[in-house]
Amino acid sequence: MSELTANHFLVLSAALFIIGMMGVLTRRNVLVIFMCVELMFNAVNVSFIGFAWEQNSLVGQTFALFIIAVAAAEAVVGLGIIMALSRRLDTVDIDKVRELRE
Amino acid sequence: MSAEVLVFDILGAVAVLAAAGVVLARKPVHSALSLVVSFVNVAAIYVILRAEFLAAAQIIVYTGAILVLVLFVIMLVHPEDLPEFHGGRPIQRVLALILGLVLLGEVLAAILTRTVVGQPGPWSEQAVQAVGGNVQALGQVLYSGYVLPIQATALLLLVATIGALVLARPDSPRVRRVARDTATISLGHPRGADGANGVELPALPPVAGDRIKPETGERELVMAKSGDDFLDQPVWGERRRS
Amino acid sequence: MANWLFLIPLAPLAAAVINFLFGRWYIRDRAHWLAILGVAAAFVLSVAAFAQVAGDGEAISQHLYTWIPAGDFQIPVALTVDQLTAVMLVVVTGVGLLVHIYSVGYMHGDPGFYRFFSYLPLFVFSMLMLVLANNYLLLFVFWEAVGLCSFLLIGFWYRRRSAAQAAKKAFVVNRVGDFGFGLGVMLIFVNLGTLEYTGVFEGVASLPQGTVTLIALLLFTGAIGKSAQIPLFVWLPDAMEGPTPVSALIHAATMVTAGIFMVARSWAIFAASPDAMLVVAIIGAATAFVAATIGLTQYDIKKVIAYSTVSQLGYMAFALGVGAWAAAIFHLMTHAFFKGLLFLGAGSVIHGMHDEQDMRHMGGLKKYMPVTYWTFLIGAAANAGIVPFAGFWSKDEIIVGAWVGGRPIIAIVGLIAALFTSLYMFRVVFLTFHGEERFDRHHVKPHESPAVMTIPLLILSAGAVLAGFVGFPPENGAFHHFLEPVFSGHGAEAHHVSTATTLTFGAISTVIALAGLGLAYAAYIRGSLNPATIAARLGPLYQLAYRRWYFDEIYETVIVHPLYRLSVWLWRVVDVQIIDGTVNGVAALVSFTAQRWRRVQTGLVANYALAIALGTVIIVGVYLIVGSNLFQ
Amino acid sequence: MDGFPILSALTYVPLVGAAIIFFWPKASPQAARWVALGASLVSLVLSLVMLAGFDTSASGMQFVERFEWLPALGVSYHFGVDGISVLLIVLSTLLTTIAIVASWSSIQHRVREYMITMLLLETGMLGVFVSLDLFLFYIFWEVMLIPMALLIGVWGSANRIYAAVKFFLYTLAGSLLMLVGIIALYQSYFEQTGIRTLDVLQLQQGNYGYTFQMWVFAAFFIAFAIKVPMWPFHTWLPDAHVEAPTAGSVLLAGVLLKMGGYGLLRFNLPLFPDAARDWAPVIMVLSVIGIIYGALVALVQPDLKKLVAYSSVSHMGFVTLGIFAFNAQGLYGAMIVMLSHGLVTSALFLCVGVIYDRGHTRLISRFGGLATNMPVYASFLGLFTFASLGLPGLSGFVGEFLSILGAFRAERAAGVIAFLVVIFSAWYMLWMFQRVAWQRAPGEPPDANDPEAKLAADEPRPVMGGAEHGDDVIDPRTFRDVTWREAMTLAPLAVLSIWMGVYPQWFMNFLRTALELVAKPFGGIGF
Repeated sequence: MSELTANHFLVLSAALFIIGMMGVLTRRNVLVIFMCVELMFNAVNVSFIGFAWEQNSLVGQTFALFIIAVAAAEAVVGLGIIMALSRRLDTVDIDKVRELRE
Repeated sequence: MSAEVLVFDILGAVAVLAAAGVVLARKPVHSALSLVVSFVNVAAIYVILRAEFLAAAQIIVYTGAILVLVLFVIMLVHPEDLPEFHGGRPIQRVLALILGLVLLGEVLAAILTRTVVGQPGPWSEQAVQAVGGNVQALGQVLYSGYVLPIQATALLLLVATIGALVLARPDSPRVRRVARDTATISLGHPRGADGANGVELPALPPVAGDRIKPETGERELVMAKSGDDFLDQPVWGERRRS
Repeated sequence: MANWLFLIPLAPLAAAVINFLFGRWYIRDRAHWLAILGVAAAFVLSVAAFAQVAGDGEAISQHLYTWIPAGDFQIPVALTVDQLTAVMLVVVTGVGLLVHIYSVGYMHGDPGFYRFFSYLPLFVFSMLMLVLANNYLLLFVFWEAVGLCSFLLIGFWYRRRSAAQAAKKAFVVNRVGDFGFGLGVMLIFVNLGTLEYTGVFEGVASLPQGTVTLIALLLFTGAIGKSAQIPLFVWLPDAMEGPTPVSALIHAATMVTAGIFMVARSWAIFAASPDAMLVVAIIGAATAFVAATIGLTQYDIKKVIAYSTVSQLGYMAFALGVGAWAAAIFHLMTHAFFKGLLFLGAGSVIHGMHDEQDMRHMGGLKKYMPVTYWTFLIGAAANAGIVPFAGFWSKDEIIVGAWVGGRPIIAIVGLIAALFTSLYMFRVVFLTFHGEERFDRHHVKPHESPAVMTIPLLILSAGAVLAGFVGFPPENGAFHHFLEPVFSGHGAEAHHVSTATTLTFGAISTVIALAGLGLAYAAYIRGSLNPATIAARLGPLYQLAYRRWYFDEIYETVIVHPLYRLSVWLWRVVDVQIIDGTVNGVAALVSFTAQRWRRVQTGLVANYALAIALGTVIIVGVYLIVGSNLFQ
Repeated sequence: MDGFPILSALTYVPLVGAAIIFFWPKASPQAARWVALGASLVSLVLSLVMLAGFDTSASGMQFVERFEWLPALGVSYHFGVDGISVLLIVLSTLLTTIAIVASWSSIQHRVREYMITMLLLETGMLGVFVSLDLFLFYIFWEVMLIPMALLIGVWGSANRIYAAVKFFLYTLAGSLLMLVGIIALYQSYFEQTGIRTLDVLQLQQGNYGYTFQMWVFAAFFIAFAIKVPMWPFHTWLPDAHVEAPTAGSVLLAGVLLKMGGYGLLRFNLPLFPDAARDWAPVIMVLSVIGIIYGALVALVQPDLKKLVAYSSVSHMGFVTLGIFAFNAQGLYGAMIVMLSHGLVTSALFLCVGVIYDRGHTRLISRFGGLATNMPVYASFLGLFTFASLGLPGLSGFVGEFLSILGAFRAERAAGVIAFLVVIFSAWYMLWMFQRVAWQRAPGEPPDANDPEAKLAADEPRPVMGGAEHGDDVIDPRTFRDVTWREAMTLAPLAVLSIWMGVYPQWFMNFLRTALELVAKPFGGIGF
């Protein structure tokens, strides 16, 4: 482990991703879930950039750039949804939002 | 163990710890702040990976824009709407833990057994330096091979902006009153002060689908039983004997 | 070639179409002019065709166009007039013309006047095409077309439920016969590759015996339906619901004889199959006998004549069955005259009695309607086979034909039926025209019919008297010579009848006919025999005849009702419950399963997220097993 | 005329009409009607021009329009007609025009939408008949399904949602099987030749294995059998017909059912001759069952439309029976039955519509004696009744007889049993005619001088299943005779029906070359 290898980044990425996933699965506050999703995005970006670094390619970076752009769009819409949700249903508790059921 | 590895380990450890903080923090604000820490560390790691432009973008977009938005939203949402949300759902949590561990194991196995296929790309460190640096290199790649996706992304952002406007727009006054008579979002005067100046909003007649059950705070749902409900007048051929 | 042949059927068709399209608004009660004109034109042309055929001895024909060109199944619309057709043409148009004239009086004032004079020429057209056809399919087409006209005319007074039922019954029962006929036509085509008469008759010899018998029997099935033979005769008595001129033209003189015509036309096929001939003869004789017994017991004047028709058709059929082709056609012709006459006479009586048809409410009409009486008497005598009226010659010849054809039993049955024939005919005459007046004299004022009705009666009675002499001397008359070219060729067997046989049977027939006359006289004029007592003594036998041998009841219980029940079962159980039940069952199953499965959709986002995570774990696991080298 | 894309023109003119109505939101119902009528008339005229320009002696496709569409997938835009489709196209345009006229005043609700639906339906129907590329064919096949389901579901009578859903799902189930078949065919041809194509004519050149043929044949066949509809896939038909508005029934019976037979002739026989030969016994048995079964069930229907619907099941049995006889008579018979059924059954539905508009019931037992106050109507009804029961001289006979003759030639027993239907068809049609047009209105006393007056009372009529329809009492004696508009819808069908009965040669000339091609793999028996 004397040299920095792509495996380092991948392990980091995996750790971040899984932590984010655990957050999504366990938390009930929509806002926190949203932040965990951002965390998972970030983990994926780390992977992409790690691979790009390993392979001397810029495609991974390009991809990561697009992910950031999409994440921005997603953040805007997602937060809008959270706003609307809290206004309509008076809650941001994910377990109280069950309108999909019927 | 080179210095590079050491720096990486530190940055990575902080990032992971901060990420854990996001998940574990009791208050959303703490979660958000932990997220900032994590993002900044990841950005630093990008620099190690010779992705300077992305590091900058990471800082600007994530920590600068998205997290600020998140904080705004945290402020706008009523604190009663933000309970601690820990506890409950034990099965869900146990399952999540198991799944997480299994996935971690799987991914680690995948990482450790992976082999590299394909040829290395042209953008070695020297090549990047030759065109003037990471930003220039990325620009060349982006604007030669990915023009259409760039345009599409622009469009996506535009649509997202419009979408956010639509979502954040107040609903019709009736719905808004029913939903938020205790928690008006207003920067001008304190919450719940709508009715304080002695002006009672007129009670609106109940509308199907618009009533809130007092015990659960849920709305009645009205489903159309048949196609007839959608039609506004009797259909030809169904004139009954009057 | 004779390029004007198509005008024969076209004239009545044009009259029918014009009357039908414009009759209601423009022509109204002038409809008969056009119809009579059309049929008269057809008559004149028919006579011309007859003369030409009689002169040359050659058949004339005209090819109009190809009707169905389906590969090797090429069916032309082509007309042919040979001697047989020529006879039929003259009979159809002649009787048809008289009936048209008669109808002007009979149908006067009816709201459907124009309709009547549109259907009647349509019938004449169809019947002419039927006899003119040069192939079996065209024959079949107009075979059904006359059925249509029969349907429309039986149901002419459609507001009567009984008329409507009778019309439907006639059509459906005829369709049963057509079923066989159609199959016969198909079988001919499949075996011989052609349906034109000449080609078929030439090819018959090459077919195996079984096939020929099958074809002959199938064709005869059609004749059973159309010519009201046992077991399908039930429609004909009911058909009397139609106006009387219709009964005279369609259900006595022409349409019902189409079956006889068809069998005679196909004589080459029948002659090649002795088995089929035997069947024809037996069915014909049975029909002659059964219908005669029923005729003895009926009280409706038209019904009696209807059963008489059935009986006479039976005579014609067994004449065909014993190979007496010419005799059958001869009887067909004479029958057309005297039975047409009888029906028109009955119509005159009904007309004069204000729509009374029950003979129990008649009697003594002789003095009120003398012309009708005398003409009717001539018709009855001809039907009964009294010398020298037309019926005698033809019927006698049939019986002789059966005797010398080696079917003595059938000849004897024919003689017995002849006794009944004479008996029921004079029963009608005596009950209607003689004896006491049994009608309500305050309300019913019997009167003679107008001249437009009596003149056709007179003309027909002349025919009934004289028509027999074209076949004199028996077996060797002008009529036979005329038809000879048709019924000669391979398969035709000539019986040489000795003069002694002829005379003997003539004498026997005469005695029998007179015996029938005497019995009727004794029973209904002198009263020395009491019909009621005899009926009581015969008991079940009388009931059997009176109830028409229970044919209708048997059909009702054995065929109609079970079929209805089957249909209801097919609909209510098979269709709705089984087939549709399966379809709806599948739908219900899907819906049921979906109702269970939707419980999975808790609406909790966390659960969905968990499912997504699970999916991720599985996908990565699959990758590890399949895609990576972890296990390799 | 060379170069003018007449097939595309006649197919898309209704679409243009629909677009005009759609983008003209202020159009009054009357304007919508006129636009729809105009569009369908243009289409009708174009189809007649096409018919006039059709070369009956040439073999193969005519008026072909072909260019690459999605070359990567082998999809081309390929239109063309042969003798089989050319007559069905004219039938479709004619019946659509008639259907639009027939719904002129009986549809008062959502007229614009109704007319748009009708025109879309016409485009779909025409597209099915002109497409020679399976991709296009499938698109049009589905396009046509939706407007029809809407017609039933929006403008139908009481139980319309059920009927529409049933119609839609039933047909869709079949077409999905067909889609699977199309994909299998595409793949198989690609594996054989390395060419990706969905062109029907090209696919016919392929050489498919026996097992493959059997399966894919079945996939196509079920789709078409549902459409025909063949026993036992027929139960959607009575429901759909009963609930559909008159014009919907007309198009359903007149055109949509024909697509089943058309599909069999266009796809199943040329593509899978071996499978067709081996499936034929099964199909003939089902056809014969359907023929007899439909007739028997029609015998006891209390509802006019159901009666006609079941008679359709019976008649359409002749189509499959004739097709799978594989000889000239059978194939001609099948096509003529299709055309004749299109004319006659549509006309019968129009006839039912006429009295439904007046009495708002379809129960036979509510009518009676219509010949007295509606003589013109009764004449039409009688004509179509007889055409339907196969009276020679009218269109029904030629097809039925040829079809049965073909079956008889191929398999004696099938022909014999199928021919039994002449008895039953006469029975149920006349039974219907007698009780609707003849006799008396229910409850009307017999005429005074009628011999029947002597009977105590008119015998009670058998009313089967009447109660479930409510007991509205209507008086058929007050019905007015057909209006000019109604007569205009019926008269062309009557004329065509007589023409087809008297001079079928004219129609058969169009079919000759096309049917010879169809029969070629089967030895061309009878040509």
